[in-house]
Amino acid sequence: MDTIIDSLQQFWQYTGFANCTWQHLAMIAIGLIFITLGIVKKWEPLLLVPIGFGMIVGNIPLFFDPATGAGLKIGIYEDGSVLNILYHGVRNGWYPPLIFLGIGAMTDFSALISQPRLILIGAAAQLGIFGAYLLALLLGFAPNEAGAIGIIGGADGPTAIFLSSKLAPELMGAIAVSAYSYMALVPVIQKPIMLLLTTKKERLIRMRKPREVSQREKIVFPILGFICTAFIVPSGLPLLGMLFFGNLLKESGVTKRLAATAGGPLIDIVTTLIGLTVGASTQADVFLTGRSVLIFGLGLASFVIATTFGVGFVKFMNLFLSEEKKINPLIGNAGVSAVPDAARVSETVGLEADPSNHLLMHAMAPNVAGVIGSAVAAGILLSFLG
Amino acid sequence: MDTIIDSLQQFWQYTGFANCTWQHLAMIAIGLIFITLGIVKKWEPLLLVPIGFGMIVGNIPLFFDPATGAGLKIGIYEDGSVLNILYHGVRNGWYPPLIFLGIGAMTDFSALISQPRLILIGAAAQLGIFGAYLLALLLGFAPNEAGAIGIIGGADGPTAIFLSSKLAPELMGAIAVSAYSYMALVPVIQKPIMLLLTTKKERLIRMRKPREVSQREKIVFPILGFICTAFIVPSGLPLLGMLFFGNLLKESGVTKRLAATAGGPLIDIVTTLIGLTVGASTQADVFLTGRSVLIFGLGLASFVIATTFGVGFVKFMNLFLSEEKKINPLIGNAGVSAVPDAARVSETVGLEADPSNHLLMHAMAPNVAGVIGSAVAAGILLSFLG
Amino acid sequence: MDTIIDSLQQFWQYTGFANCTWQHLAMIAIGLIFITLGIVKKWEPLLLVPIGFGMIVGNIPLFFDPATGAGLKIGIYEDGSVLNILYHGVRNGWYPPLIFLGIGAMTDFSALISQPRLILIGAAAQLGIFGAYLLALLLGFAPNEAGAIGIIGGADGPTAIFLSSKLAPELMGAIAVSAYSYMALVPVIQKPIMLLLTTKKERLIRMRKPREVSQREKIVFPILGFICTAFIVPSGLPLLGMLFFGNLLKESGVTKRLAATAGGPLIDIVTTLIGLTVGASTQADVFLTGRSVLIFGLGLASFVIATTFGVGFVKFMNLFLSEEKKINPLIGNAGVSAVPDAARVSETVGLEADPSNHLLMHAMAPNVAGVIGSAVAAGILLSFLG
Amino acid sequence: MTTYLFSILTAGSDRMAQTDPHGWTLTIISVTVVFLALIVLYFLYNLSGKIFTGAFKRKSSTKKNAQVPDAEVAAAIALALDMEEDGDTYAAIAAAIHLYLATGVHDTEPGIVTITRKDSSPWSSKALTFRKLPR
Amino acid sequence: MTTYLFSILTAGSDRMAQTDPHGWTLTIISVTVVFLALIVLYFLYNLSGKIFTGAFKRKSSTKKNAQVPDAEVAAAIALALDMEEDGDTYAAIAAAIHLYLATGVHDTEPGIVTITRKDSSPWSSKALTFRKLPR
Amino acid sequence: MTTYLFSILTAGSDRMAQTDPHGWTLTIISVTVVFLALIVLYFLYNLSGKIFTGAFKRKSSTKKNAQVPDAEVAAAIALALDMEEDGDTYAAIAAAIHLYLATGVHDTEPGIVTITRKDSSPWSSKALTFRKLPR
Ligand code: NA
Ligand code: NA
Ligand code: NA
Repeated sequence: MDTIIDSLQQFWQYTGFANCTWQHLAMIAIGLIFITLGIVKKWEPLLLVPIGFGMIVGNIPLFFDPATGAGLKIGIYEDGSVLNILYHGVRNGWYPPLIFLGIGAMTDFSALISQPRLILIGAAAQLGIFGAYLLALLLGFAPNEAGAIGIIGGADGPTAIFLSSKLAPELMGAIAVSAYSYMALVPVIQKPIMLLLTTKKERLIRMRKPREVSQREKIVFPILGFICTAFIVPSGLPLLGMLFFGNLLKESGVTKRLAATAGGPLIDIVTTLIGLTVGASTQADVFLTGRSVLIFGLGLASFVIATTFGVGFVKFMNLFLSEEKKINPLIGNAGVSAVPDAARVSETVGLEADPSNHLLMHAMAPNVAGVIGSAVAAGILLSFLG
Repeated sequence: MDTIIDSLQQFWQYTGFANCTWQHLAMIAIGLIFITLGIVKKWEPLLLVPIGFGMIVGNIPLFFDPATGAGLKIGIYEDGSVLNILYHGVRNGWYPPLIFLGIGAMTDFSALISQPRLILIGAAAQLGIFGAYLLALLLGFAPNEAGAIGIIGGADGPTAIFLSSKLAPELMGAIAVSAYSYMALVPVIQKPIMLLLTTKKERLIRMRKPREVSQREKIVFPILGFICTAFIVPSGLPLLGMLFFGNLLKESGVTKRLAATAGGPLIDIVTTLIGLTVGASTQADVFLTGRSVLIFGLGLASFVIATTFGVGFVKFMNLFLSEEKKINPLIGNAGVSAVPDAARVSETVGLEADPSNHLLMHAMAPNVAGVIGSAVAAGILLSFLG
Repeated sequence: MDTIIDSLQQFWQYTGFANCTWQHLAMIAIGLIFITLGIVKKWEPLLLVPIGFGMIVGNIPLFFDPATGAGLKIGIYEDGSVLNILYHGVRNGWYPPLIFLGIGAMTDFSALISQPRLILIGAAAQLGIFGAYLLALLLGFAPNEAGAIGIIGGADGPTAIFLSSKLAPELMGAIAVSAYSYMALVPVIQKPIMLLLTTKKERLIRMRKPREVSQREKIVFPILGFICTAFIVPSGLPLLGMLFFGNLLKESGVTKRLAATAGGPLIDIVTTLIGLTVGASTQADVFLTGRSVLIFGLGLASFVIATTFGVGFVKFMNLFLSEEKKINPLIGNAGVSAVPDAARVSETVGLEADPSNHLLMHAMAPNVAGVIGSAVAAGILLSFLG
Repeated sequence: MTTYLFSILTAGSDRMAQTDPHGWTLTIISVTVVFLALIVLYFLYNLSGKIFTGAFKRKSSTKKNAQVPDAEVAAAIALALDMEEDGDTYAAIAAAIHLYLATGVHDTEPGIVTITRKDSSPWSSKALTFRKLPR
Repeated sequence: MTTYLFSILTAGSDRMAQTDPHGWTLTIISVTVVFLALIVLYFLYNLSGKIFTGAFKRKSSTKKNAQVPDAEVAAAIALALDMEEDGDTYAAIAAAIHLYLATGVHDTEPGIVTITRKDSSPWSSKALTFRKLPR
Repeated sequence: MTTYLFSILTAGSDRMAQTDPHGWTLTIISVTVVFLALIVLYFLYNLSGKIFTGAFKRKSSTKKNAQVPDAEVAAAIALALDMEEDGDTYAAIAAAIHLYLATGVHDTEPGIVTITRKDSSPWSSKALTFRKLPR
């Protein structure tokens, strides 16, 4: 009887209650907020819900005795645990390319093909990445860390995970969470900047309907696009190769079943596992640090810079364009990627100025160009800092 | 010419015919029986057919010369063979959590949410696990082996595979086969016990229709349920986390495509591979031993004990309940899990007593509680014996 | 400023332009041809498009300094790169069995079951494998290489990849590309041989409608078929086991969802990844050699020999058959496998001789027998040369 | 003392064999914990039930809860019992539960419960329709 | 002797290069075994055919086997030939075989053979319907 | 000189910290390259556009490009804006783009653009139909 009561007391030591700290509870609370935002606000729910639940999973307090090394071997950082095995795809960087395969297999690049000049907006918005890089160096981060933080400004979750897993794995949790948070917050962040930087008259600019795009062009696009970008930035190959490969599967017309699976079950499986494990990797002791706060601040800065340069670059282009070819600067924000939320912001803000002026389809061009642009930027950072 | 005939003779040595023993044939026969039961009787066919075919695959007699080590490197226990690679998910224990993810994504917990008191039946039925544990110790099994054997009484295939792969990998084949066999035999085993333990009057008890469950409750359920159970038994995290995560994906309403894939292609792939490789792991020399016979006996005992305690516990609860709140003890058997077969047994036996008294929906409550209960029990055993 | 210009120059060194050789461009051109043939000619598009794109991916020129070992670690042969990880399934040989699982889950063996005598044609056509083996030895290839090259004559992509990954990994790219090329070219290669070897009268032979096949026979077929072939050639187990397992899942009637996934998302995922990585493994320096040219020549020879023996064997069988049981030799070519293209060639050539004489369903029997036959042949070669 | 206890819990099989050879300690602790865990869930859902039921009682009182369409529920159950093939049971049982709990109340969901039977595709895409006729 | 032979079979490539430099031994054995394996299958299905055909002959003799709806079979074949795109050929050929073998006999299966063409989803969920009109 | 530069590029973080502590070199090069890469794409598609447009202009001039069915496009956009749930947005936006670019021209494709909304199955199998009525 004595043994039993004592054993129960001992069992208590193993429970989450006994090992719980305020940090655990804080992280669980953040996880709950993520889930709530995903469900109630419907902000990027395919990502916020798995990441939020993953945060809870990763912050269940586990017993660990540093003296004896005794403890349950189930944490995400313990070799051979289930979470650790599922986390391989994040740490070794092969989940993000598979997600890019699926994104390629779902994305329609027609908008970009029919209005190639809008591609450049997608280049300008990548300045957010390098602005954040410079700021991060100022704040004392090492160059590899600064590069990984900068990529938050790419507004592209898989790219952020891919690059940070290569450059600064220890910051990956904070970077991924920051990237997804701001992607979810795109409408909140971008709208005021867009209104601030544009005049009423600019917001009313009507863009011409672009030409049609033939199927042949759509097929040639991913092949040519891949060869060009990969020759220029070979280190972007894993992301760019998969993105364009997926798009070729979609557009070829003869491999539809492969595209359907890549953009269906395959991307679903990887999205579920990447979200869960990235969330679980944010264990309180790694995540709740002053540096995470800095990373969130830099992430916000990078989104602001990216949006500013995107909108500003359109205004700059307009200086050289004839009246009828002018571009509505409200599609400038879409250059950051965050497909398709940023393009929807363009449409919404545009509608407020003129309820019959649809900008969505135009905004999709810089939007998908931004995906290519940030994959290129990630490639460059990798070749410099990897 | 001489060379050729001699070579043919030698080739013969490599064939299955030359290396065949009665054990191989016995195991192949068992595999055929499994397939037949799955197809003809439709008992758990998603499991019995793959396991049965796996048994045949694993018991094709392969040439192996212990003196020289010469042999075909294709058996499931030979590093680097195809079967061995597919078997990783069993040995490292990550197939079962993925199955739990899919089960969570398919399971409707409303019955449990609307009648929480029925949860306790799912706790009582877990006594089958510990009864078998005590018996196994008596029969001379080591504690880790006894724990792995006991989990058969959890009536939950993935849990049994998960726990035995951690505690007693060498018994895993026999334990998994035993667990699935008795799960398939649930109607045969449970019905007589239920009739024996209940009076005619008890079998006629009509239970009140429970209240409705709102979508919000369904969303809150997996989150709260996970946090509570994981705090109490952190070692149950891999199974409980995935089960509740899958359920959240299903109920959140904004991640339906992830739930559809988790409960569709993903669980199908893992079910196919887990069945095939668990079956193939039952190679005659490992499987056909006296211990396997004991394990089958203990497995039967655990199911009997679990059913007895499930039904008995309802009768015990009824002692304290007012007339109109009494529970029909025919749903007690469902506490063992074996979702949803055990609940169907409740319904069928109930209908025999009163053809207008449907127990199925009530029985689903202890049934899914039993899944949680045995995952909790597995976690405890793992923390004690792992 | 100086620094920047110099750095840009240096960056140039990393680009594909700086490292490009004519071999890279040649391989990219071959990739483009593959994609074009897949899309325009619709020749095996599910394979040619991924392989073609993979060739481009694998031949983006990457910087590598042999002196310092500096370079981007993203090539398919660099440990830990994304492509390298996805390539594991090829190198360790587990993609092909998963493809066989899916093929089994999609293939209807009724034609074969109802006309068992046509199975033998599928045996005769495997002589293409061994003819090419003898020729390859003559040309100075080592026996393991000769075996891997011979399997091209099996006209079965996954089998070719499986065997060559085991016997001669360094030739795998050339062998796989050769196998798929000739499979795509089946109509071009086989038709003239068929016309040459048959008389007008033979081409008009009408075959009797075979008997119906019951579901029970279809269920028994994969089980019995597996046991027999695996006992005779245990080393064919990975391929034959998966093929027949998939077919059992399809025909059992109680595991349809597993079959649907195996023949749907699972085979799609593996097909996409095997195509991409096999294509990417054909890096110019490995692929563009005199040996590759020899391999392509031997591959062509093996297809010619296989077709010749297939058609010839039917004519030989006809010597012993009564008038009404005679077999149209135009189905002889189908014995090579290349399912279902070879059977379609039978139908097409048959229709040219008599527009009301449908041979397709008859040709499917040797066609699927050819799949079994070449898996058996691969097993034998593996046991001799592995 | 503590060391002794510690040894129990960090112990693998070997130590348990020494300290608890007959398994009763492990059994009693485990059963207690299993019950504890599920009792906590019980209180939790009981509580949440009380919170949520308020809202629901009001709602359902405005509708006639009397007309229980037992036929539909019975049909769904029959299907669930019958459908041993191919794992459709999950969907069938979910439908039965849904119909059972929701009878008499037009909830906000589509009002059509979909299960499949013959289709060979995965459950998710199956479609055998129990239509709730407009009443 | 045995050692010599043993060396052949456990040997990898190197030993084959010595003992069978021209490859004829391997070729003859292999061809024999391939034929052997498929001849065994031949006898097996021949036998099973004889067993099962009894049952079937009776069945099919009660129906009019004469009215072979060649048009349907031809249509299915045409589809199978045409459908080079996207791998639907498997389903089309299965349909052709099914119609061909089953013509004139209403089997127990649904009686509708389903293939898809345009749909981009995996084969399993495709749906182009060859309806067997009630005759 | 070359060695110095080489060190920049083969360098990992440490060397960059030394040679480019404030990050301006990396920034300027990177921005240049990003623009370069996308400008190349711009020229490429501009060129391909000029090649392909010839063919298309002829085609579209024969049709009345005036009747732009703005309503349909607006409906598709509305859907795309609304559909935050469950990721259907990709399909909705693709439909909007397709309708927008193709208006007034009956292209060779089926003429029916399909998106789904309520269905819980993956996007690929979803089916909410925007019918292009025959005009
Ligand atoms: Na971007
Ligand atoms: Na249980
Ligand atoms: Na073959």
